[in-house]
Amino acid sequence: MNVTVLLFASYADALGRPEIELALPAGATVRDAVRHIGALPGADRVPPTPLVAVNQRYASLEQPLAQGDELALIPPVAGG
Amino acid sequence: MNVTVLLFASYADALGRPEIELALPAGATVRDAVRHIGALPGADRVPPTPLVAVNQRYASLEQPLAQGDELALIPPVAGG
Amino acid sequence: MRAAIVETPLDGANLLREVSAPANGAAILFIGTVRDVNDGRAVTGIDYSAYSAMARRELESIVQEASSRFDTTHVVVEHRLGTLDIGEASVAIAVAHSRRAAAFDAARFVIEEIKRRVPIWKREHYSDGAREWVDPTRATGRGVVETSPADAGDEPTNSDDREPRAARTPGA
Amino acid sequence: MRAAIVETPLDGANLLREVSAPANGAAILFIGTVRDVNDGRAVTGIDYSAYSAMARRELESIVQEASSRFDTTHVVVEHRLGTLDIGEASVAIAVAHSRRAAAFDAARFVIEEIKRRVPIWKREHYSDGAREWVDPTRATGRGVVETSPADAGDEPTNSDDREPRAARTPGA
Repeated sequence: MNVTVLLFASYADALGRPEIELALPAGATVRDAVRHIGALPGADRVPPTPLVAVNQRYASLEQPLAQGDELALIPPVAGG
Repeated sequence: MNVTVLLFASYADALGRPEIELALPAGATVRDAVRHIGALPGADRVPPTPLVAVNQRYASLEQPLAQGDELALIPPVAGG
Repeated sequence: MRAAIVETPLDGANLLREVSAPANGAAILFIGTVRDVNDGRAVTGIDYSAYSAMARRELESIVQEASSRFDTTHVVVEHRLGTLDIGEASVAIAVAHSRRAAAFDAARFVIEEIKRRVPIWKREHYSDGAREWVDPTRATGRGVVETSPADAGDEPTNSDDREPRAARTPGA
Repeated sequence: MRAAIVETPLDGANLLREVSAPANGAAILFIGTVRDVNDGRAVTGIDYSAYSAMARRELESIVQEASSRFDTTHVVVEHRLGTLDIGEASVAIAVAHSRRAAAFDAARFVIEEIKRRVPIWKREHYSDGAREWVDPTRATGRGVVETSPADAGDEPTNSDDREPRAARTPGA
Protein backbone atom coordinates (compact mmCIF):
# COMPACT_ATOMS: atom_id res chain seq x y z
CA MET A 1 0.00 0.00 0.00
CA ASN A 2 1.03 3.60 -0.56
CA VAL A 3 1.22 6.20 2.18
CA THR A 4 2.07 9.89 1.89
CA VAL A 5 4.38 11.15 4.62
CA LEU A 6 4.27 14.90 5.27
CA LEU A 7 7.23 16.69 6.79
CA PHE A 8 7.20 20.17 8.31
CA ALA A 9 9.53 22.82 9.66
CA SER A 10 12.81 21.37 11.00
CA TYR A 11 11.92 17.84 9.82
CA ALA A 12 11.35 19.04 6.26
CA ASP A 13 14.69 20.88 6.44
CA ALA A 14 16.43 17.75 7.78
CA LEU A 15 15.16 15.49 4.99
CA GLY A 16 15.34 18.17 2.32
CA ARG A 17 11.73 17.79 1.22
CA PRO A 18 8.18 18.35 2.48
CA GLU A 19 6.67 15.06 1.37
CA ILE A 20 7.70 11.42 0.81
CA GLU A 21 5.72 8.62 -0.83
CA LEU A 22 6.21 5.25 0.90
CA ALA A 23 5.23 1.78 -0.37
CA LEU A 24 4.58 -0.42 2.68
CA PRO A 25 3.42 -4.03 3.13
CA ALA A 26 -0.18 -4.60 4.18
CA GLY A 27 -0.57 -4.40 7.97
CA ALA A 28 2.23 -1.87 8.41
CA THR A 29 1.88 0.51 11.35
CA VAL A 30 2.90 4.12 11.86
CA ARG A 31 6.02 2.79 13.59
CA ASP A 32 7.00 0.85 10.48
CA ALA A 33 6.63 3.96 8.34
CA VAL A 34 8.65 6.03 10.81
CA ARG A 35 11.46 3.40 10.68
CA HIS A 36 11.58 3.73 6.91
CA ILE A 37 11.85 7.50 7.20
CA GLY A 38 14.55 7.10 9.86
CA ALA A 39 16.78 5.28 7.38
CA LEU A 40 16.84 8.19 4.91
CA PRO A 41 19.74 10.65 4.64
CA GLY A 42 19.25 13.56 7.07
CA ALA A 43 16.93 11.58 9.35
CA ASP A 44 19.43 11.75 12.20
CA ARG A 45 17.90 15.17 12.91
CA VAL A 46 14.42 13.66 13.32
CA PRO A 47 13.78 11.91 16.67
CA PRO A 48 13.21 8.12 16.47
CA THR A 49 9.73 8.45 17.99
CA PRO A 50 8.31 11.72 16.74
CA LEU A 51 4.84 12.98 17.35
CA VAL A 52 2.62 11.82 14.47
CA ALA A 53 -0.77 12.42 12.91
CA VAL A 54 -2.69 10.16 10.57
CA ASN A 55 -5.21 11.87 8.31
CA GLN A 56 -4.89 15.08 10.35
CA ARG A 57 -5.42 13.53 13.80
CA TYR A 58 -2.80 12.81 16.42
CA ALA A 59 -2.11 9.06 16.39
CA SER A 60 -0.20 6.35 18.20
CA LEU A 61 2.89 4.71 16.70
CA GLU A 62 0.98 1.41 16.84
CA GLN A 63 -1.86 2.60 14.62
CA PRO A 64 -2.19 0.42 11.47
CA LEU A 65 -1.95 2.33 8.21
CA ALA A 66 -4.25 1.97 5.21
CA GLN A 67 -3.82 2.60 1.50
CA GLY A 68 -3.82 6.35 0.81
CA ASP A 69 -3.32 7.46 4.41
CA GLU A 70 -1.67 10.80 5.04
CA LEU A 71 0.95 10.39 7.78
CA ALA A 72 2.46 13.57 9.20
CA LEU A 73 5.56 13.79 11.39
CA ILE A 74 4.91 16.70 13.74
CA PRO A 75 7.89 18.66 15.10
CA PRO A 76 7.42 20.32 18.51
CA VAL A 77 4.58 22.79 17.93
CA ALA A 78 5.17 26.50 18.51
CA GLY A 79 1.92 28.25 17.68
CA GLY A 80 0.40 31.18 19.49
CA MET B 1 -14.82 71.86 64.03
CA ASN B 2 -16.64 71.60 60.72
CA VAL B 3 -16.72 68.45 58.61
CA THR B 4 -18.28 67.96 55.18
CA VAL B 5 -20.18 64.69 54.83
CA LEU B 6 -20.61 63.41 51.26
CA LEU B 7 -23.49 61.09 50.38
CA PHE B 8 -23.77 59.02 47.21
CA ALA B 9 -26.20 56.82 45.32
CA SER B 10 -28.80 55.19 47.61
CA TYR B 11 -27.54 57.12 50.68
CA ALA B 12 -27.98 60.46 48.90
CA ASP B 13 -31.48 59.36 47.88
CA ALA B 14 -32.28 58.29 51.45
CA LEU B 15 -31.24 61.60 53.00
CA GLY B 16 -32.47 63.70 50.09
CA ARG B 17 -29.16 65.49 49.51
CA PRO B 18 -25.58 64.81 48.36
CA GLU B 19 -23.76 66.73 51.10
CA ILE B 20 -24.20 67.70 54.75
CA GLU B 21 -22.12 70.14 56.83
CA LEU B 22 -21.61 68.96 60.42
CA ALA B 23 -20.30 70.96 63.37
CA LEU B 24 -18.62 68.51 65.79
CA PRO B 25 -16.76 68.92 69.08
CA ALA B 26 -12.96 68.63 68.97
CA GLY B 27 -11.83 65.00 69.23
CA ALA B 28 -14.92 63.63 67.46
CA THR B 29 -14.39 60.44 65.48
CA VAL B 30 -15.92 59.13 62.28
CA ARG B 31 -18.28 57.11 64.47
CA ASP B 32 -19.56 60.30 66.15
CA ALA B 33 -20.22 61.89 62.75
CA VAL B 34 -22.02 58.77 61.53
CA ARG B 35 -24.24 58.85 64.66
CA HIS B 36 -25.22 62.43 63.87
CA ILE B 37 -26.13 61.46 60.31
CA GLY B 38 -28.07 58.46 61.64
CA ALA B 39 -30.41 60.78 63.54
CA LEU B 40 -31.53 62.64 60.41
CA PRO B 41 -34.84 61.96 58.62
CA GLY B 42 -34.38 59.19 56.03
CA ALA B 43 -31.28 57.75 57.75
CA ASP B 44 -33.12 54.51 58.52
CA ARG B 45 -32.14 53.49 54.97
CA VAL B 46 -28.43 53.98 55.74
CA PRO B 47 -26.78 51.17 57.75
CA PRO B 48 -25.57 52.12 61.25
CA THR B 49 -21.96 51.20 60.37
CA PRO B 50 -21.49 52.12 56.75
CA LEU B 51 -18.24 51.92 54.87
CA VAL B 52 -16.52 55.33 55.13
CA ALA B 53 -13.71 57.34 53.60
CA VAL B 54 -11.93 60.36 55.05
CA ASN B 55 -10.31 62.68 52.54
CA GLN B 56 -10.79 60.09 49.79
CA ARG B 57 -9.26 57.13 51.64
CA TYR B 58 -11.09 54.23 53.27
CA ALA B 59 -11.07 54.78 57.02
CA SER B 60 -12.00 53.16 60.31
CA LEU B 61 -14.98 54.33 62.35
CA GLU B 62 -12.51 55.10 65.14
CA GLN B 63 -10.49 57.57 63.09
CA PRO B 64 -10.44 61.06 64.68
CA LEU B 65 -11.70 63.84 62.47
CA ALA B 66 -10.05 67.22 61.90
CA GLN B 67 -11.36 70.62 60.90
CA GLY B 68 -12.22 70.66 57.18
CA ASP B 69 -12.14 66.89 56.71
CA GLU B 70 -14.21 65.39 53.91
CA LEU B 71 -16.06 62.35 55.24
CA ALA B 72 -17.82 60.15 52.68
CA LEU B 73 -20.36 57.43 53.43
CA ILE B 74 -19.78 54.77 50.79
CA PRO B 75 -22.72 52.58 49.73
CA PRO B 76 -21.85 49.07 48.49
CA VAL B 77 -19.71 49.72 45.42
CA ALA B 78 -20.84 48.41 42.05
CA GLY B 79 -18.21 49.49 39.54
CA GLY B 80 -16.91 47.50 36.62
CA MET C 1 0.46 53.09 33.18
CA ARG C 2 -2.69 55.16 33.34
CA ALA C 3 -6.12 55.22 35.00
CA ALA C 4 -9.00 57.47 34.09
CA ILE C 5 -12.65 58.13 34.77
CA VAL C 6 -14.33 59.30 31.56
CA GLU C 7 -17.78 60.29 30.39
CA THR C 8 -17.37 59.37 26.73
CA PRO C 9 -17.50 55.98 24.96
CA LEU C 10 -14.51 53.72 25.61
CA ASP C 11 -12.24 52.61 22.78
CA GLY C 12 -10.57 49.32 23.67
CA ALA C 13 -8.43 49.22 20.55
CA ASN C 14 -6.87 52.52 21.59
CA LEU C 15 -6.03 51.13 25.02
CA LEU C 16 -4.39 48.09 23.42
CA ARG C 17 -2.27 50.37 21.25
CA GLU C 18 -1.32 52.34 24.33
CA VAL C 19 0.15 49.28 26.09
CA SER C 20 1.89 47.76 23.08
CA ALA C 21 5.69 47.56 23.13
CA PRO C 22 8.23 45.42 21.23
CA ALA C 23 9.17 43.42 24.33
CA ASN C 24 5.59 42.27 24.95
CA GLY C 25 4.48 38.92 23.63
CA ALA C 26 0.95 39.05 25.02
CA ALA C 27 -1.75 41.66 25.38
CA ILE C 28 -5.14 41.37 27.07
CA LEU C 29 -8.11 43.65 26.71
CA PHE C 30 -10.98 43.23 29.15
CA ILE C 31 -14.26 45.00 28.43
CA GLY C 32 -17.17 45.11 30.85
CA THR C 33 -20.47 45.82 29.13
CA VAL C 34 -24.07 46.52 30.12
CA ARG C 35 -26.14 43.32 30.05
CA ASP C 36 -29.79 43.19 29.01
CA VAL C 37 -30.78 41.01 31.96
CA ASN C 38 -29.61 41.17 35.57
CA ASP C 39 -30.92 39.01 38.33
CA GLY C 40 -33.81 37.93 36.12
CA ARG C 41 -35.01 41.45 35.33
CA ALA C 42 -34.98 43.02 31.86
CA VAL C 43 -32.53 45.94 31.94
CA THR C 44 -32.72 48.80 29.45
CA GLY C 45 -29.76 50.89 30.61
CA ILE C 46 -27.55 51.84 33.56
CA ASP C 47 -26.56 55.14 35.16
CA TYR C 48 -23.00 54.99 36.46
CA SER C 49 -22.02 57.55 39.08
CA ALA C 50 -18.98 57.88 41.33
CA TYR C 51 -17.20 59.64 44.12
CA SER C 52 -15.03 60.84 41.28
CA ALA C 53 -11.92 62.11 43.03
CA MET C 54 -11.65 59.01 45.21
CA ALA C 55 -12.56 56.69 42.34
CA ARG C 56 -9.73 58.14 40.27
CA ARG C 57 -7.35 57.75 43.20
CA GLU C 58 -8.36 54.13 43.82
CA LEU C 59 -8.10 53.29 40.10
CA GLU C 60 -4.61 54.77 40.02
CA SER C 61 -3.62 52.84 43.09
CA ILE C 62 -4.97 49.58 41.56
CA VAL C 63 -2.97 50.15 38.38
CA GLN C 64 0.16 50.81 40.41
CA GLU C 65 -0.39 47.69 42.50
CA ALA C 66 -0.94 45.63 39.34
CA SER C 67 2.22 47.05 37.86
CA SER C 68 4.42 46.16 40.80
CA ARG C 69 2.73 42.84 41.55
CA PHE C 70 2.93 41.60 37.94
CA ASP C 71 6.05 43.46 36.86
CA THR C 72 4.81 45.48 33.92
CA THR C 73 4.23 49.18 33.38
CA HIS C 74 1.89 48.39 30.49
CA VAL C 75 -1.42 48.64 32.31
CA VAL C 76 -4.20 51.10 31.51
CA VAL C 77 -7.79 51.30 32.70
CA GLU C 78 -10.70 53.56 31.90
CA HIS C 79 -14.07 53.53 33.65
CA ARG C 80 -16.99 55.34 32.12
CA LEU C 81 -19.68 57.27 34.00
CA GLY C 82 -23.09 58.49 32.84
CA THR C 83 -26.03 56.68 31.27
CA LEU C 84 -25.08 53.64 29.19
CA ASP C 85 -27.18 51.58 26.82
CA ILE C 86 -27.19 47.77 26.59
CA GLY C 87 -23.92 46.52 25.11
CA GLU C 88 -21.98 49.71 25.83
CA ALA C 89 -18.66 49.35 27.64
CA SER C 90 -18.49 50.59 31.23
CA VAL C 91 -14.88 49.59 31.86
CA ALA C 92 -11.89 48.75 29.66
CA ILE C 93 -8.60 47.32 30.93
CA ALA C 94 -5.56 46.68 28.75
CA VAL C 95 -2.41 44.91 29.92
CA ALA C 96 0.62 43.86 27.93
CA HIS C 97 3.43 41.67 29.19
CA SER C 98 6.28 39.52 27.97
CA ARG C 99 4.48 36.50 29.48
CA ARG C 100 0.85 35.65 28.83
CA ALA C 101 0.12 34.22 32.27
CA ALA C 102 1.10 37.51 33.91
CA ALA C 103 -0.96 39.49 31.40
CA PHE C 104 -4.06 37.42 32.21
CA ASP C 105 -3.46 37.60 35.95
CA ALA C 106 -2.86 41.36 35.93
CA ALA C 107 -6.04 42.10 33.95
CA ARG C 108 -8.02 39.85 36.26
CA PHE C 109 -6.53 41.53 39.32
CA VAL C 110 -7.50 44.98 38.04
CA ILE C 111 -11.16 44.13 37.39
CA GLU C 112 -11.54 42.26 40.70
CA GLU C 113 -10.04 45.20 42.64
CA ILE C 114 -12.27 47.68 40.79
CA LYS C 115 -15.33 45.69 41.83
CA ARG C 116 -14.07 45.39 45.37
CA ARG C 117 -13.11 48.95 46.21
CA VAL C 118 -13.60 51.70 43.63
CA PRO C 119 -16.45 53.98 44.76
CA ILE C 120 -18.66 53.72 41.68
CA TRP C 121 -22.37 52.93 41.76
CA LYS C 122 -24.89 51.89 39.20
CA ARG C 123 -28.61 52.41 38.95
CA GLU C 124 -30.32 50.00 36.59
CA HIS C 125 -33.26 51.03 34.43
CA TYR C 126 -35.79 48.22 34.03
CA SER C 127 -38.22 47.61 31.20
CA ASP C 128 -41.14 48.36 33.56
CA GLY C 129 -39.78 51.88 34.13
CA ALA C 130 -38.36 51.24 37.61
CA ARG C 131 -34.83 52.35 38.50
CA GLU C 132 -32.83 50.80 41.32
CA TRP C 133 -29.34 51.11 42.78
CA VAL C 134 -27.48 47.83 42.44
CA ASP C 135 -26.22 46.38 45.72
CA PRO C 136 -23.82 43.51 45.01
CA THR C 137 -23.68 42.68 48.72
CA ARG C 138 -27.33 41.58 48.73
CA ALA C 139 -28.14 38.04 47.73
CA THR C 140 -29.82 37.98 44.33
CA GLY C 141 -33.00 36.34 43.13
CA ARG C 142 -36.15 35.71 45.11
CA GLY C 143 -34.51 34.69 48.35
CA VAL C 144 -33.07 38.03 49.38
CA VAL C 145 -31.03 37.48 52.51
CA GLU C 146 -31.18 40.32 55.01
CA THR C 147 -28.50 40.25 57.68
CA SER C 148 -28.97 41.79 61.05
CA PRO C 149 -27.09 45.00 61.88
CA ALA C 150 -25.57 43.10 64.78
CA ASP C 151 -23.55 41.11 62.22
CA ALA C 152 -21.76 44.23 61.13
CA GLY C 153 -18.54 44.78 63.03
CA ASP C 154 -17.21 48.23 63.77
CA GLU C 155 -13.72 48.13 62.37
CA PRO C 156 -13.36 48.50 58.62
CA THR C 157 -9.68 47.88 58.12
CA ASN C 158 -7.63 50.33 56.20
CA SER C 159 -4.62 48.15 55.59
CA ASP C 160 -3.27 47.64 52.10
CA ASP C 161 -5.54 44.72 51.48
CA ARG C 162 -8.52 46.28 53.12
CA GLU C 163 -11.81 45.00 51.85
CA PRO C 164 -14.81 47.29 51.98
CA ARG C 165 -17.14 45.45 54.28
CA ALA C 166 -20.63 44.84 53.02
CA ALA C 167 -22.84 47.62 54.33
CA ARG C 168 -25.63 45.61 55.89
CA THR C 169 -29.18 46.72 55.42
CA PRO C 170 -31.13 46.73 58.67
CA GLY C 171 -33.60 43.84 58.83
CA ALA C 172 -36.40 45.22 56.64
CA MET D 1 -18.01 30.37 17.27
CA ARG D 2 -15.32 30.43 14.63
CA ALA D 3 -11.69 29.43 14.08
CA ALA D 4 -9.53 30.44 11.16
CA ILE D 5 -5.98 30.32 9.84
CA VAL D 6 -5.29 33.52 7.91
CA GLU D 7 -2.40 35.10 6.06
CA THR D 8 -3.40 38.73 6.54
CA PRO D 9 -3.05 41.07 9.54
CA LEU D 10 -5.37 40.29 12.47
CA ASP D 11 -7.96 42.80 13.64
CA GLY D 12 -8.78 42.23 17.30
CA ALA D 13 -11.48 44.88 17.43
CA ASN D 14 -13.36 43.00 14.71
CA LEU D 15 -13.19 39.78 16.69
CA LEU D 16 -14.55 41.57 19.77
CA ARG D 17 -17.46 42.88 17.72
CA GLU D 18 -18.08 39.37 16.44
CA VAL D 19 -18.55 37.94 19.95
CA SER D 20 -20.59 40.81 21.38
CA ALA D 21 -24.19 40.11 22.40
CA PRO D 22 -26.64 41.87 24.75
CA ALA D 23 -26.52 39.04 27.30
CA ASN D 24 -22.75 39.30 27.74
CA GLY D 25 -21.34 41.38 30.56
CA ALA D 26 -17.69 40.65 29.88
CA ALA D 27 -15.49 40.33 26.81
CA ILE D 28 -11.83 39.36 26.61
CA LEU D 29 -9.47 39.85 23.73
CA PHE D 30 -6.11 38.08 23.85
CA ILE D 31 -3.44 39.07 21.35
CA GLY D 32 -0.14 37.23 20.95
CA THR D 33 2.54 39.37 19.32
CA VAL D 34 6.07 38.95 18.02
CA ARG D 35 8.64 39.96 20.66
CA ASP D 36 11.94 41.63 19.87
CA VAL D 37 13.90 39.33 22.17
CA ASN D 38 13.53 35.61 22.74
CA ASP D 39 15.77 33.54 24.94
CA GLY D 40 18.25 36.40 25.06
CA ARG D 41 18.62 36.77 21.28
CA ALA D 42 17.54 39.86 19.32
CA VAL D 43 14.70 38.82 17.02
CA THR D 44 13.82 40.78 13.88
CA GLY D 45 10.85 38.74 12.65
CA ILE D 46 9.19 35.31 12.59
CA ASP D 47 7.99 33.01 9.82
CA TYR D 48 4.89 31.12 10.91
CA SER D 49 4.03 27.95 8.99
CA ALA D 50 1.54 25.16 9.62
CA TYR D 51 0.12 21.83 8.66
CA SER D 52 -2.79 23.97 7.58
CA ALA D 53 -5.63 21.50 7.25
CA MET D 54 -4.87 19.89 10.61
CA ALA D 55 -4.21 23.24 12.28
CA ARG D 56 -7.62 24.46 11.18
CA ARG D 57 -9.22 21.25 12.45
CA GLU D 58 -7.46 21.49 15.83
CA LEU D 59 -8.35 25.18 16.20
CA GLU D 60 -11.98 24.37 15.49
CA SER D 61 -11.93 21.57 17.99
CA ILE D 62 -10.39 23.85 20.65
CA VAL D 63 -13.09 26.47 20.09
CA GLN D 64 -15.78 23.82 20.40
CA GLU D 65 -14.23 22.44 23.58
CA ALA D 66 -14.02 25.96 25.05
CA SER D 67 -17.62 26.58 24.12
CA SER D 68 -18.95 23.48 25.85
CA ARG D 69 -16.58 23.66 28.81
CA PHE D 70 -17.30 27.32 29.56
CA ASP D 71 -20.86 27.47 28.28
CA THR D 72 -20.68 30.19 25.66
CA THR D 73 -20.89 30.18 21.89
CA HIS D 74 -19.12 33.54 21.76
CA VAL D 75 -15.59 32.33 21.07
CA VAL D 76 -13.54 33.18 17.99
CA VAL D 77 -9.88 32.66 17.21
CA GLU D 78 -7.66 33.55 14.29
CA HIS D 79 -4.04 32.48 13.84
CA ARG D 80 -1.89 34.17 11.25
CA LEU D 81 0.74 32.49 9.07
CA GLY D 82 3.55 34.03 7.01
CA THR D 83 6.36 36.39 7.92
CA LEU D 84 5.56 38.76 10.79
CA ASP D 85 7.44 41.81 12.02
CA ILE D 86 8.09 42.69 15.66
CA GLY D 87 4.86 43.76 17.36
CA GLU D 88 2.57 42.16 14.80
CA ALA D 89 -0.16 39.86 16.08
CA SER D 90 0.22 36.13 15.41
CA VAL D 91 -2.94 35.05 17.24
CA ALA D 92 -6.13 36.78 18.38
CA ILE D 93 -8.75 35.21 20.65
CA ALA D 94 -12.03 36.87 21.60
CA VAL D 95 -14.48 35.48 24.16
CA ALA D 96 -17.64 37.04 25.54
CA HIS D 97 -19.66 35.68 28.43
CA SER D 98 -22.26 36.73 30.94
CA ARG D 99 -19.68 36.13 33.70
CA ARG D 100 -16.17 37.57 33.65
CA ALA D 101 -14.48 34.61 35.34
CA ALA D 102 -15.67 32.28 32.60
CA ALA D 103 -14.59 34.75 29.89
CA PHE D 104 -11.06 34.88 31.35
CA ASP D 105 -10.88 31.11 31.80
CA ALA D 106 -12.13 30.36 28.29
CA ALA D 107 -9.64 32.74 26.64
CA ARG D 108 -6.83 31.25 28.71
CA PHE D 109 -7.92 27.72 27.81
CA VAL D 110 -7.88 28.53 24.09
CA ILE D 111 -4.35 29.98 24.05
CA GLU D 112 -2.94 27.17 26.21
CA GLU D 113 -4.49 24.51 23.97
CA ILE D 114 -3.19 26.27 20.85
CA LYS D 115 0.33 26.15 22.27
CA ARG D 116 -0.06 22.54 23.29
CA ARG D 117 -1.45 20.94 20.16
CA VAL D 118 -2.02 23.06 17.05
CA PRO D 119 0.56 22.08 14.39
CA ILE D 120 2.06 25.50 13.76
CA TRP D 121 5.78 26.24 13.76
CA LYS D 122 7.83 29.36 13.88
CA ARG D 123 11.26 30.18 12.56
CA GLU D 124 12.83 33.20 14.19
CA HIS D 125 15.01 35.65 12.28
CA TYR D 126 17.86 37.01 14.42
CA SER D 127 19.69 40.28 14.08
CA ASP D 128 22.88 38.39 13.06
CA GLY D 129 21.05 36.99 10.02
CA ALA D 130 20.55 33.49 11.42
CA ARG D 131 17.15 31.77 11.25
CA GLU D 132 16.10 28.95 13.54
CA TRP D 133 13.03 26.84 14.18
CA VAL D 134 11.74 27.41 17.69
CA ASP D 135 11.49 24.26 19.81
CA PRO D 136 9.55 25.01 23.01
CA THR D 137 10.38 21.53 24.34
CA ARG D 138 14.06 22.39 24.60
CA ALA D 139 15.31 24.12 27.70
CA THR D 140 16.17 27.74 26.96
CA GLY D 141 19.25 29.80 27.67
CA ARG D 142 22.83 28.63 27.89
CA GLY D 143 22.16 25.36 29.65
CA VAL D 144 20.37 23.50 26.89
CA VAL D 145 19.25 20.17 28.27
CA GLU D 146 19.45 17.30 25.82
CA THR D 147 17.47 14.23 26.80
CA SER D 148 18.45 10.82 25.62
CA PRO D 149 16.28 9.10 23.01
CA ALA D 150 15.79 6.32 25.54
CA ASP D 151 13.66 8.74 27.59
CA ALA D 152 11.11 8.94 24.83
CA GLY D 153 8.31 6.44 25.26
CA ASP D 154 6.60 4.82 22.32
CA GLU D 155 2.95 5.54 22.91
CA PRO D 156 1.68 9.01 22.13
CA THR D 157 -1.87 8.96 23.41
CA ASN D 158 -4.71 9.95 21.18
CA SER D 159 -7.33 10.35 23.87
CA ASP D 160 -9.30 13.57 24.16
CA ASP D 161 -6.77 15.14 26.42
CA ARG D 162 -3.79 13.84 24.56
CA GLU D 163 -0.72 15.92 24.96
CA PRO D 164 1.77 16.02 22.15
CA ARG D 165 4.82 14.49 23.75
CA ALA D 166 8.05 16.42 23.47
CA ALA D 167 9.95 15.17 20.47
CA ARG D 168 13.34 14.45 21.99
CA THR D 169 16.44 15.42 20.12
CA PRO D 170 19.06 12.68 20.11
CA GLY D 171 21.98 13.54 22.38
CA ALA D 172 23.87 15.96 20.15
